[in-house]
Amino acid sequence: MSHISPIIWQFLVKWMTNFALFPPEASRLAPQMDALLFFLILVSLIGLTIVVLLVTSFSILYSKQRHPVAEQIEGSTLLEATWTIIPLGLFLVMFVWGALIYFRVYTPPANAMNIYVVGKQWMWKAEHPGGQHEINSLHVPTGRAIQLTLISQDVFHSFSIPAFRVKREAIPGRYTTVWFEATVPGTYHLFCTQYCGTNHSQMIGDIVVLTPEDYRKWLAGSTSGASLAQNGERLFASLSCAACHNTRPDARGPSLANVYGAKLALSSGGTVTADDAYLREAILNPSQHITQGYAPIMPTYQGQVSEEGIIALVEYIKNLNSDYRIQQTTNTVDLLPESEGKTAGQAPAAKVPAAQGGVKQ
Amino acid sequence: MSPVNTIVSLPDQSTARIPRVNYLNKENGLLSWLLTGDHKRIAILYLISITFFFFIGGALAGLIRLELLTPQADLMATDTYNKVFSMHGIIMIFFFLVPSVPATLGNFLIPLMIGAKDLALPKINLLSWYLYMAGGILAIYTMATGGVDTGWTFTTPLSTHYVNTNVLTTGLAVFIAGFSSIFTGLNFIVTIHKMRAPGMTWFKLPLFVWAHYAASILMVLGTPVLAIAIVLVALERTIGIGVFDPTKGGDPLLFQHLFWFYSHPAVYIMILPGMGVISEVISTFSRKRVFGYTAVAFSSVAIAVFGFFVWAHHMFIMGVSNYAVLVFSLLTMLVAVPSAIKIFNWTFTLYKGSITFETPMLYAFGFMGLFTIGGMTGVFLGTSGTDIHLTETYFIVAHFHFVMVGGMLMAFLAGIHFWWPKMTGRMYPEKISQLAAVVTFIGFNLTFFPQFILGMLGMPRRYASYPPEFQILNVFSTAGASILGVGYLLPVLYLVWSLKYGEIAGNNPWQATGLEWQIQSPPLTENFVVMPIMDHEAYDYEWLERQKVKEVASVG
Amino acid sequence: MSDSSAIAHGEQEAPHEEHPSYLRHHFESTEQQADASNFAMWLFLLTEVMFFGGLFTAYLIYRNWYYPAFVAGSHQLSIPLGGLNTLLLITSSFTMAMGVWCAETRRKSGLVLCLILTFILGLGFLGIKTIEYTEKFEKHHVPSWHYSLNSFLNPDSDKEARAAGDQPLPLDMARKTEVYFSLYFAMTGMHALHMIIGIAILGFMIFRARAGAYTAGHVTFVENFGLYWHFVDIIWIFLFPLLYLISRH
Amino acid sequence: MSEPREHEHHIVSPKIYGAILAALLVGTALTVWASYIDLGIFNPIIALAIACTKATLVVLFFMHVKYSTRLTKLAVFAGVFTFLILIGMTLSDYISRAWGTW
Repeated sequence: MSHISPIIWQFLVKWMTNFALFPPEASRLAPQMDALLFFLILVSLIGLTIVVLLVTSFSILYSKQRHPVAEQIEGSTLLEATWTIIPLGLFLVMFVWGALIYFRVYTPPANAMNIYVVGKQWMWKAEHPGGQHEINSLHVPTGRAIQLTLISQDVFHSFSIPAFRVKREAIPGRYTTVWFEATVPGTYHLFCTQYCGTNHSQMIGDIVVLTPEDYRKWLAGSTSGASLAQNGERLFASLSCAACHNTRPDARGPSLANVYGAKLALSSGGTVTADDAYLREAILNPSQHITQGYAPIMPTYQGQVSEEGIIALVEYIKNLNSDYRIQQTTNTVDLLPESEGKTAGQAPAAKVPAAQGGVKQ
Repeated sequence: MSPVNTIVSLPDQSTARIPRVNYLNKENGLLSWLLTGDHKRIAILYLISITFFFFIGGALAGLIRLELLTPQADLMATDTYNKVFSMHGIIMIFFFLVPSVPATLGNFLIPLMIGAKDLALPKINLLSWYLYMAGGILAIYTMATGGVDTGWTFTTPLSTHYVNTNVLTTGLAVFIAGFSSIFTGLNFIVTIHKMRAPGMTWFKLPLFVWAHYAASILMVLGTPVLAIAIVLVALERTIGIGVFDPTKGGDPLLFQHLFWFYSHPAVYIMILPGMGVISEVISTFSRKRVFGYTAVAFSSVAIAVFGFFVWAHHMFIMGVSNYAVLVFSLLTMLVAVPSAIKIFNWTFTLYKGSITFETPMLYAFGFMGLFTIGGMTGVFLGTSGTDIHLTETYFIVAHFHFVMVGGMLMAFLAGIHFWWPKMTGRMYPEKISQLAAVVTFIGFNLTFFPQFILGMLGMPRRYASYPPEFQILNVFSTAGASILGVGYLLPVLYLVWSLKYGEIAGNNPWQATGLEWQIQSPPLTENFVVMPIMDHEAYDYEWLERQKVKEVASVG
Repeated sequence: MSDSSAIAHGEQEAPHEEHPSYLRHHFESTEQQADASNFAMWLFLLTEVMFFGGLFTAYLIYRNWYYPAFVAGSHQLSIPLGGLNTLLLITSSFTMAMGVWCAETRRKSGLVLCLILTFILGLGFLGIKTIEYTEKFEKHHVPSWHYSLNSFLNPDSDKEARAAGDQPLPLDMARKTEVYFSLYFAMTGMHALHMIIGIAILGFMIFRARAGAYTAGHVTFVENFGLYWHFVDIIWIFLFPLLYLISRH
Repeated sequence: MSEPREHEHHIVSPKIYGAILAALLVGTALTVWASYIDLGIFNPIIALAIACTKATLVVLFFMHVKYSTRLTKLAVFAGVFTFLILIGMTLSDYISRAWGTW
């Protein structure tokens, strides 16, 4: 709808946001969601107006004073077909339009920067790939597709950022993902929207959207020394994973280099793409995920590694994939604190393809 | 003769008397009520108990609104607030909305409308009231002894492992109330199939009966799935079986599948009987046959059938597969169509009618407006894309209150006023009740419309405290709630008053065509002295005119 | 005031002959009454179908997810006991059907005999179920009740698992047997609960049948109870292969 | 009053009951026997097919549905139908979850 008149659109949204009737639009997706929302509101208003107008005018025209004797009418197939088919058509338009947006929100672009979020009663813990931890807040740069990989440690939570129009349930025992690309720097609400017990209403936080320069500064200022993958590497060593998962020819387990994103043939038949969810499952329930050609000897690590530990392991294994590492590096190089000097000049140029990558207007 | 702006025709008040023998005074004493098999007396028992639970739930709603007056959790602690909204939901849904119209008006009217002496299974009917009371008392008891803070949805694993409140007893209360609802529905289906008077074919049934038939199907087939889900939650909580427990390999989403398999059709259980009431009221006060009777009748059945196919739209963001989201979103769009058909058919029933504006009609107009808004906002949530932004916020809260309170409660009040003369033999006072209808409408909109905006802004539901910028809309909402409270208290007062001082209504104060209006008010215990024969269509006002002419002729 | 005969063309009921004592006032004929209560019973059975439907859904999902655990769990059950129970229940269904026939043809002693047989067969079923449950309890196969994975991690140490030739399950899969036994106890437990209720009603019916209550032409109660009993039988007909007979080769 | 009854109350003869009992017993034996043979994917299918046949026999004869009104048959059908919706639509989610995101 925004193509009809950008000026009116801007005016409408700004005005409504200003009067606290509408949340600010701070992500690339928000205007697309709002276009559908305004379409729905428009259809509703028209529908409501038709009903109210008809009821009012009939009430006046055919009140008992004016129209003492009713005329019996059986019905009208034509009319009834009209108000069956028109709403049906409109609903189908909404369905298709809504489904398109739904896909967009839950299909992260391949080059998105991944941040892990763990929900627990009653806080959000965010793990940046660079090893930065945050509780109840999330710092993100503008102009960059950010993918969140969510999991809950206990009950259902829901990670909601109204200003970005995104929301995703954090489920116990399973990764879910959502992505966004922030456009306007500022501080926005983060809510847990799924009722999760006593302090549900305190499970809130701030989404801090920074310009790439500020984000770089923030990253540099809050680093914990080791990146997430490095933590994972340490854990990988302390759990002796490398005893089996190595590159020796007599290795008892498959090598994990380049395993992320690969299509694996399973010993139970069938193939599977090794994504985050698969890696997590393979650590916790290995016997259901045996790669073809290997014996089912891997023990389960359920109860031995925390969700954060698993995240570190998953990130480590992902970083063993050279494609992934290269892609993430090129993708985020201008954001890395140490690269400030050399990429400051070319950052805007590098940003454009990344920004255009995910979303087609 | 009669005033031009009303259809009410009452007998001469100086000579009129309540019939000497009727179901109310046939037998006396508390025991004659508690052991009755008479569907009309059971309906009255239900009416009293449902009103009681409505005001308990309403008081809890008042507490919620008061707490939300300020952004901080200052009136009560957050866990108290959680218990209050959980009990509000549980009581309102399982002990008010589900049984409201079916168990009171349906119980009273279905046998009368189809020309039967009673429901097919009077003892089961009484049993269902006792089950309802047992469940209700248990729910009140759990509330008094600490309450429950899972929300009415009992979401696992919160309800099984992470709260230490009275989940078991509340679950048991809901379980018992569920069986009460199953027995009511079962009784209606059997009655409508087997007890119709001669000549009462399916397409001569009042639409009220059709709507109850559709709702009963949902009660019978949906409720047991809720029962087994609750049993599994209870087993998981007590002995720790692992069906929903993610740490043991269970899937917590499975609980939601089972829960919503009932709880989505349950909203149709709640709204369909209300739609039945609206059909009767609109037809009577516009003196016209319902526009497209067949379409309205079949749309009820269509809603009931499609109602079983859409439950996962409550779970779009919860991690169901994206393919399932597509399917369920599409089916949700289909189930929205019959509701749209109904709204337009009612609207066109007014066309070329002869409309008067007594209280039931005002409530019916209120229903049409509010239900249209409630239904359209439902489409916002059935559209998978916008659901992401709007679900689990106050938009949801506003949406289902528009449907349930704006729709069902309006319909319930319309029905209570409409059939009050039949139930008691006396009229309610017209002016004050019209005022109550208007007050309710205004209060309702003031309460719940701001919540749509709150939801758009992203305010999550079930929050005891909230960011301060949402306060102004919450203040509006709380202010509206106080007006709404007055709107609901008024009917109780004047309806009780009318039991003694109301005008004598006579058989057919509204000049309506249903069989229930052709007998005395209040009816005899056995309803019909002679077996009625249905020899005219439903809503045949010309037949009614001919009847009057005949009566005059025979008297003259 | 006019009385309730306001419908001018109501037809005066034919002065009816003596009603049978069991015809309730609001029915026009015994046939209508029998029809109505029979239909009501069927509707009640529909709710029972949906009640068990939730359990079957859960079963199907987890069986697909954790097939090896379901196989190993199933091997812990005894086919002879389960098969015997199936025989008992099917036979009791037959005696119940014969009971209904006796009631329809007004054979009082035959009806009492059939009901007593059904009663005994039902008790036998529950007795065997108790033996099975006790065994599970002793082997710590009751979920959460000091649940033991021993039979699945070391099948050689376990009589049933050895007999079935089970391979040791990996730990993560062995843990999923708890899901199997959760469903086993939930499903057979709900079924047994229905049996207990049925047997209680049977006991009551035997007394009434001896007093001749069901052989005077009014057989609805026996018929409806028969429907209930057959339904419980049908549930078991599905439970037996689903729980006992997973991959026995 | 009600739908005209299609049949007078039909009394099933004990002979039929006996035959059904025999069929059910044979079915039980068959299902146990079949479970000991390795048929791969067909094992559960055969087990369920036998169970469904047995259940159908019980419904048709022990429960007299074969001789009942259309209404009773419709009720049985409605129960099975809703049961299949519950299972089918729930499984549709679980099956398609394994297909991955898109």
